[in-house]
Amino acid sequence: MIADTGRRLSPRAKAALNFLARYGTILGLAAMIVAFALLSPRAFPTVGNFRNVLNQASLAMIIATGLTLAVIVGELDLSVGFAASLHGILVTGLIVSDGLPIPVAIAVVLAAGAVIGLINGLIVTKIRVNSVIATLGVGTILTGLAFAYSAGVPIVAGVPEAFLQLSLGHWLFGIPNDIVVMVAVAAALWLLVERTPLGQEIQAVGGNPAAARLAGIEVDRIKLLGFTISGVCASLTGILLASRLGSGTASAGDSYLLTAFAAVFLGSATLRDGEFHVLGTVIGALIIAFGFNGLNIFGAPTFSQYMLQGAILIVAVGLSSLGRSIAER
Amino acid sequence: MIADTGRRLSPRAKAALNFLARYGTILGLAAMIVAFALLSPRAFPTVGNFRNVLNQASLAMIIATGLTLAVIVGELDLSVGFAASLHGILVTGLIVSDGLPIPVAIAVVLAAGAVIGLINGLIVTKIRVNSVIATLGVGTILTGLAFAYSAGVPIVAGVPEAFLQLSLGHWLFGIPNDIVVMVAVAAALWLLVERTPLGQEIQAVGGNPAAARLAGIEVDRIKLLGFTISGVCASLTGILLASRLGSGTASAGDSYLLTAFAAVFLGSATLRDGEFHVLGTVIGALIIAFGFNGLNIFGAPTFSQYMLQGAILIVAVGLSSLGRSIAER
Amino acid sequence: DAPLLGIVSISATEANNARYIKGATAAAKEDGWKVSVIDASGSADQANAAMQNFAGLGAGAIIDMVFPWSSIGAGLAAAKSAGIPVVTWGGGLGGSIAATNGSGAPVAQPVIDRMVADLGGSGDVLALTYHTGEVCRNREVLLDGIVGKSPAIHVTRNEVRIPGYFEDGAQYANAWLASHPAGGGRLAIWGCWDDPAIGAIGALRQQGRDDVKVYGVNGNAQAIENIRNGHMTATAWEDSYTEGYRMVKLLAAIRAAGANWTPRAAEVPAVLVTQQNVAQFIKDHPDALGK
Amino acid sequence: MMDGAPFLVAEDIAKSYGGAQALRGVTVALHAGEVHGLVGANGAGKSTLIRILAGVTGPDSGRILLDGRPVAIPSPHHAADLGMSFIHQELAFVPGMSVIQNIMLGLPKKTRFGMIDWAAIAHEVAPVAKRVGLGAPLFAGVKGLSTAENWLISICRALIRRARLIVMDEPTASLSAGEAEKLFRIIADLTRSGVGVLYVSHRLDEIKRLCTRVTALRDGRTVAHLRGGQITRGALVGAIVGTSAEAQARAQPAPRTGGVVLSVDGLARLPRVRGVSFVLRRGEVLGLGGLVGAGRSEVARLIYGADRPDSGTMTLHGQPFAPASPAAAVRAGLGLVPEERRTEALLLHRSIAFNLQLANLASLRRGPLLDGGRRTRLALGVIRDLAIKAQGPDLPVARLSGGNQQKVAIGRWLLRAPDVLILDEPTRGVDIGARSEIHRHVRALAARGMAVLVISSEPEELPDLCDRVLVMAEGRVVLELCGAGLTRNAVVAASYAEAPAHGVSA
Ligand SMILES: Nc1ncnc2c1ncn2[C@@H]1O[C@H](COP(=O)(O)OP(=O)(O)OP(=O)(O)O)[C@@H](O)[C@H]1O
Ligand SMILES: Nc1ncnc2c1ncn2[C@@H]1O[C@H](COP(=O)(O)OP(=O)(O)OP(=O)(O)O)[C@@H](O)[C@H]1O
Ligand SMILES: [Mg+2]
Ligand SMILES: [Mg+2]
Repeated sequence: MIADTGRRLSPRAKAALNFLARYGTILGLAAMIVAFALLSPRAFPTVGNFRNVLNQASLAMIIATGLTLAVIVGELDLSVGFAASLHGILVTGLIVSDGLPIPVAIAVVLAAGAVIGLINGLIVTKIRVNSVIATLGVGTILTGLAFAYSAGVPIVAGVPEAFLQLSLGHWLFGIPNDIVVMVAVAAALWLLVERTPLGQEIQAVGGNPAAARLAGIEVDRIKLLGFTISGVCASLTGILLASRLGSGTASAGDSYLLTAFAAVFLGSATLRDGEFHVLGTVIGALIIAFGFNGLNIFGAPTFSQYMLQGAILIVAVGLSSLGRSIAER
Repeated sequence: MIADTGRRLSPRAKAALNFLARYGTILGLAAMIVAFALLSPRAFPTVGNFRNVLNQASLAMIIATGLTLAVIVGELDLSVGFAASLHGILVTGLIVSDGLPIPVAIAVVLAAGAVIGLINGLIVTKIRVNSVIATLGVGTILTGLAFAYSAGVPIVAGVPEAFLQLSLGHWLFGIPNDIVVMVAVAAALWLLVERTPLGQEIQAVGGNPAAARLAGIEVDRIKLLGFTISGVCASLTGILLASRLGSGTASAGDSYLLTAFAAVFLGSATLRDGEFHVLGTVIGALIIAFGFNGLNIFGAPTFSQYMLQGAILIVAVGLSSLGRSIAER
Repeated sequence: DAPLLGIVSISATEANNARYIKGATAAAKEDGWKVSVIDASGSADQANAAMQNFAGLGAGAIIDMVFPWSSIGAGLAAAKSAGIPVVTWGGGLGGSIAATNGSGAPVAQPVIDRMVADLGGSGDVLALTYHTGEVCRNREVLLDGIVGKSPAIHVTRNEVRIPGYFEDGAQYANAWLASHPAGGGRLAIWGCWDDPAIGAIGALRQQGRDDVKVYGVNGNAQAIENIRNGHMTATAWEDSYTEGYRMVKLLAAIRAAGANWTPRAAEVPAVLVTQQNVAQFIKDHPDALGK
Repeated sequence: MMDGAPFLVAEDIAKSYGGAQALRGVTVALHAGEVHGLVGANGAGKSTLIRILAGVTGPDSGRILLDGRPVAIPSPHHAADLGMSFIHQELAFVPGMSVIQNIMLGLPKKTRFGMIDWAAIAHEVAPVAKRVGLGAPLFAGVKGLSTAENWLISICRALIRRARLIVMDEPTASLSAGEAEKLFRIIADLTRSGVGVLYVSHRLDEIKRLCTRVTALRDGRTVAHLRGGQITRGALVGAIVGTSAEAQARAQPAPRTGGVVLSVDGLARLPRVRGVSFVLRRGEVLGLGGLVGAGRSEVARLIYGADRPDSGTMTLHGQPFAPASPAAAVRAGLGLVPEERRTEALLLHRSIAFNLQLANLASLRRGPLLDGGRRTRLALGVIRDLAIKAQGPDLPVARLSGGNQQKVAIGRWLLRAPDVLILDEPTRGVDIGARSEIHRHVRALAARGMAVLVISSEPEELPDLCDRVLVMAEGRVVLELCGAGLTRNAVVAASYAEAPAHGVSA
């Protein structure tokens, strides 16, 4: 029997593993893109297709980066999908039925998003309801409001072309607007979290709320901020979705919830060990979008698309986490 | 100006608040039942209706109590809904297409549930993938498997009456079987967690995995156990669902995911402060089921049903948590 | 006391469901029913629970919307033992269902014919399908039958989810378009109902592609609007308002006949709406735009 | 008995974490029935060695011999099977569980029909709890227990396991004199019955008093084996720091001419704090002494706005002061180094620089952004000033040794330099060198006008550091000591005094 439990990894192996731990998820994304490019050399690796993927990913990414803020401050926000649905209806309703000018309608709806986020936050910080229940409850109420506002009937007739151009147009160097908005939102949130003093407080609150509080940080206010940003991003997604669909439709945005969560949690394995951060979420959303697009272009049958999508999620994170756990063993 | 911040609660007020903190959620359930009984005095408070509610709650409760085990060991299991869908298809398929005897088919599917739970657990403990991603990935793969097995087409023809009687029958004193199974599962899991030595390890692993490990508890094994139990309960729900629907239908069980989570998190505010436990989950599932039933029977318009359901979630937890936070201030 | 009409909808927010409910409610008002609508949000289990609740309430009749009869076993059993007739819209005729309409497969025929004609016998089709729904499955069988006669038409199939059909429609279209660039041959996208096709239209417009014809079925308000705007080629307008209305009107006869009732389908013919006739169509059916 | 063959030998153990070489070749031999001291500066590698023995981490090289045979310890579970029991430096609790559940964590439990028989277990645990002085009810939750009580739970757990070897990593760091005394008696009983004890402490008089052998570590190497009469304070200090000179801790009392900064009048929060009054002056270091559970940490939290008082008033700079939150207190010019560094002060997975900046964000602002360069410079300054043993400011705090983590918790407030600084057990787990360094910093801050309130359970610390000491018992101030009357013994004696009906007002 050997008692020497030392199994020392060579420094080079260790460095490689650490690299894998840090960049595994990104490597996974890169490997996936290369694989799809080889499998569908004509259709996949084109500028047009990449622009499409980004365009398609942009709404999910906006809602997911917003959700990231809620998650960084240590809470879950399950209301984002339902909120996006409601806001899509609301913005078309305000434009079509109430005749508000488009910018005013958008401003009103963004404000409504902030208010809903704030309400989530107040229920969590003041009444101290667990955020899962609070945001699920608020989300259910929002679904009810969407029904009440539209009686379940999509708002279609009379949506002005200018509103559709919000999502369909490209006002900046021919880049689709959705992509521009997405980049702007992600960059702003990244700057906020990583590069401002307020961002340090945001990070501290999620990491150890008790310690943050004793360090003089107003934990509840920071949490409110996180929820509010999440709410505003959900409403922005709802507005763009309505513009994309050309209508306000109840439950159109509901399915963003799971996608956004997948992106956020994928992102937490990227670059850092299990911490949520904006850049990670962006990469997570890209993995999901490229995975979906590539599998589709390759033309796999629906059932194997599901299986491969599931596998992509696990492998993308697994690369990082396996590297990390071997390196640290 | 007076700087005296003294606000002393009388001992009686404090006792009342502590009572509210502990029993607020249950009080909420009771108040809700009373309210519905007053609103629909003829239809709601009848033995038949209560049996009906319990019957309806039973499947959600089985999946939710199973999920509770995964959550107690500190992990999330997002695969339960998708697993239930797959298992429902699988069990009907095995009976109808492969002609297996009903008990054998059920045993096979329960074993498959255990294996899926184990796979979830192994991905989380060995590859160290975050449980949200791991179980979402596995869940997506299961959806693909369900499609692959059934091409998405419900398996209907030839489902034997004996299989339908599994869920529709009542073999014990006229109590519907689903209720009997649900009570048995909940009681067994409650005993396991609260009353056995193994249960102490389960609680410890979730409460503080580092401490549990230092105390010599095999954390990974306990986590595997939690996932496995969650998997078995999901497959049991899938079987009963197929029997209830009279068919194996893709995605029929998907929506249990949110319901089960709502029940589990509602439960964590019940009796204890933010800890997950089996009894709490049972009460959480009852709140959801009575809410749905009472609103149905009262016949409120659809939109207000959503709003009230959302409000019920928040108020049920809010009673406890507000009581607690005032008492502890 | 007015008898209770229980309506269980797979998704009361889906446009066609909403129109059917409107029609049913209008007829119910005339005939003195009290209406209660439950949104099962896609969950068969909740649909069964809702039907059980209606049975417990002693409802006069239950309408099941879209859930196939094969997935409401427990609900049907409860209704049967309480002696309550259950009719479905799009759920098919089977089990103890008393009547059905909106079965919808035949509705799709003119659209598919039109698509095959537009393709001129060759080209690529993206079919957005939903196998779990009986209606969609039957429409797909119809599609296969018609397209099968033109071997030069190649069909790519993708399954959409409920909910999530807009997003799925858009994403599948997006990827399919990448491997079907403009100028390569005639292209068409077919939704087994309008919503996935409308999702696909979003993708088309974002890519600035106007070489792809888009076909839906059901003729919901958004589809009509898209046809009017030139983004959709054709749909079959299923007059779900009238379907709902007539189904409720039929309930009196079902109740009167009791055990002697013979289950039957009571379909309402559909109207093919194309860019050519859309203006006239809107004149004839102003309510089709959801106003 | 002590001169037989050692039953456990750790031979030439090496361990590195990333670039940091925590152990470079350490050899320790333990005999049955002896108390073996393990000493060394913060970061010397003591806890790392213990974690290896406990199977928490594996060594890179070297071997462990039990009864002369090499053994592998791949997990804590195995360590328990080999008859070893541990009280780790960092507390390990399950917060949602009761006291008895925590004591029995991981231990085999009596059952009836497969169900746990708590009554029988309590029967067994109660005497042990009594012996270590654990007063909390066994079936109450551990939430709200003081740090000391948590330690006593750890000690109970180690004792109940009935091991051949009990390893204690700084067990008295959070205990006051009374509890420590009880522990020493227990250790004596244990050794008499043949149990070996490996004992880590920075308190050299404890080492002198308890240990029959001592191994000293420096920078991951064994630098000395001492036994019996060789164990003197001078020899220990020499082995630990490499020179025999011990830094003089006691500073000259600063002239106390400052005006009152903070005054506290009748502050109460039942049942722990029952009416506390005192004044804190500019430039003075005021100590708060007493037994575990005397309510000192609670007083600190009340002043700091972390808890709300039932009654009482405060003034700060002569103005009424009633902070609604710690943030309000910080804005008003207060700072607090809490008692529990890991749960209350640090973000363990974040870097040293991140942790240090948290109370100082305003000073790092450049335009709307954070000045990252300045942040790094400030962090490097603190690392140098407090001699934090770390590879750089970007290292996660979790990778520091216990004492070095404590320095980070203090460093945050040294950077901010508030008007009033409250230090709750500031040198817990800090080695003798760094301890005097921290004391020097505190005195320097006071000399520049800061008012400092220090809570300490270590009997020597308050006389060393403070100008004036208030002793608390049962939620009241029972005595004020200053000048010549301020001695270790006076503090200890007063701690045990009967609490008078009304506190001494300062
Ligand atoms: N998980 C880890 N990762 C990286 N470095 C570590 C880790 N744990 C400990 N170290 C490093 O190993 C060295 C020894 O640490 P250890 O905790 O053994 O010191 P110690 O002697 O117990 O000190 P103290 O008296 O402060 O508790 C330190 O330099 C520390 O930074
Ligand atoms: N939040 C709380 N809730 C309930 N009880 C508490 C809480 N905080 C502290 N206590 C109790 O108050 C008592 C006094 O604790 P405190 O920490 O103020 O005393 P102390 O004199 O600082 O002693 P120690 O040296 O143990 O910290 C503790 O024994 C503990 O049981
Ligand atoms: Mg240590
Ligand atoms: Mg204290």
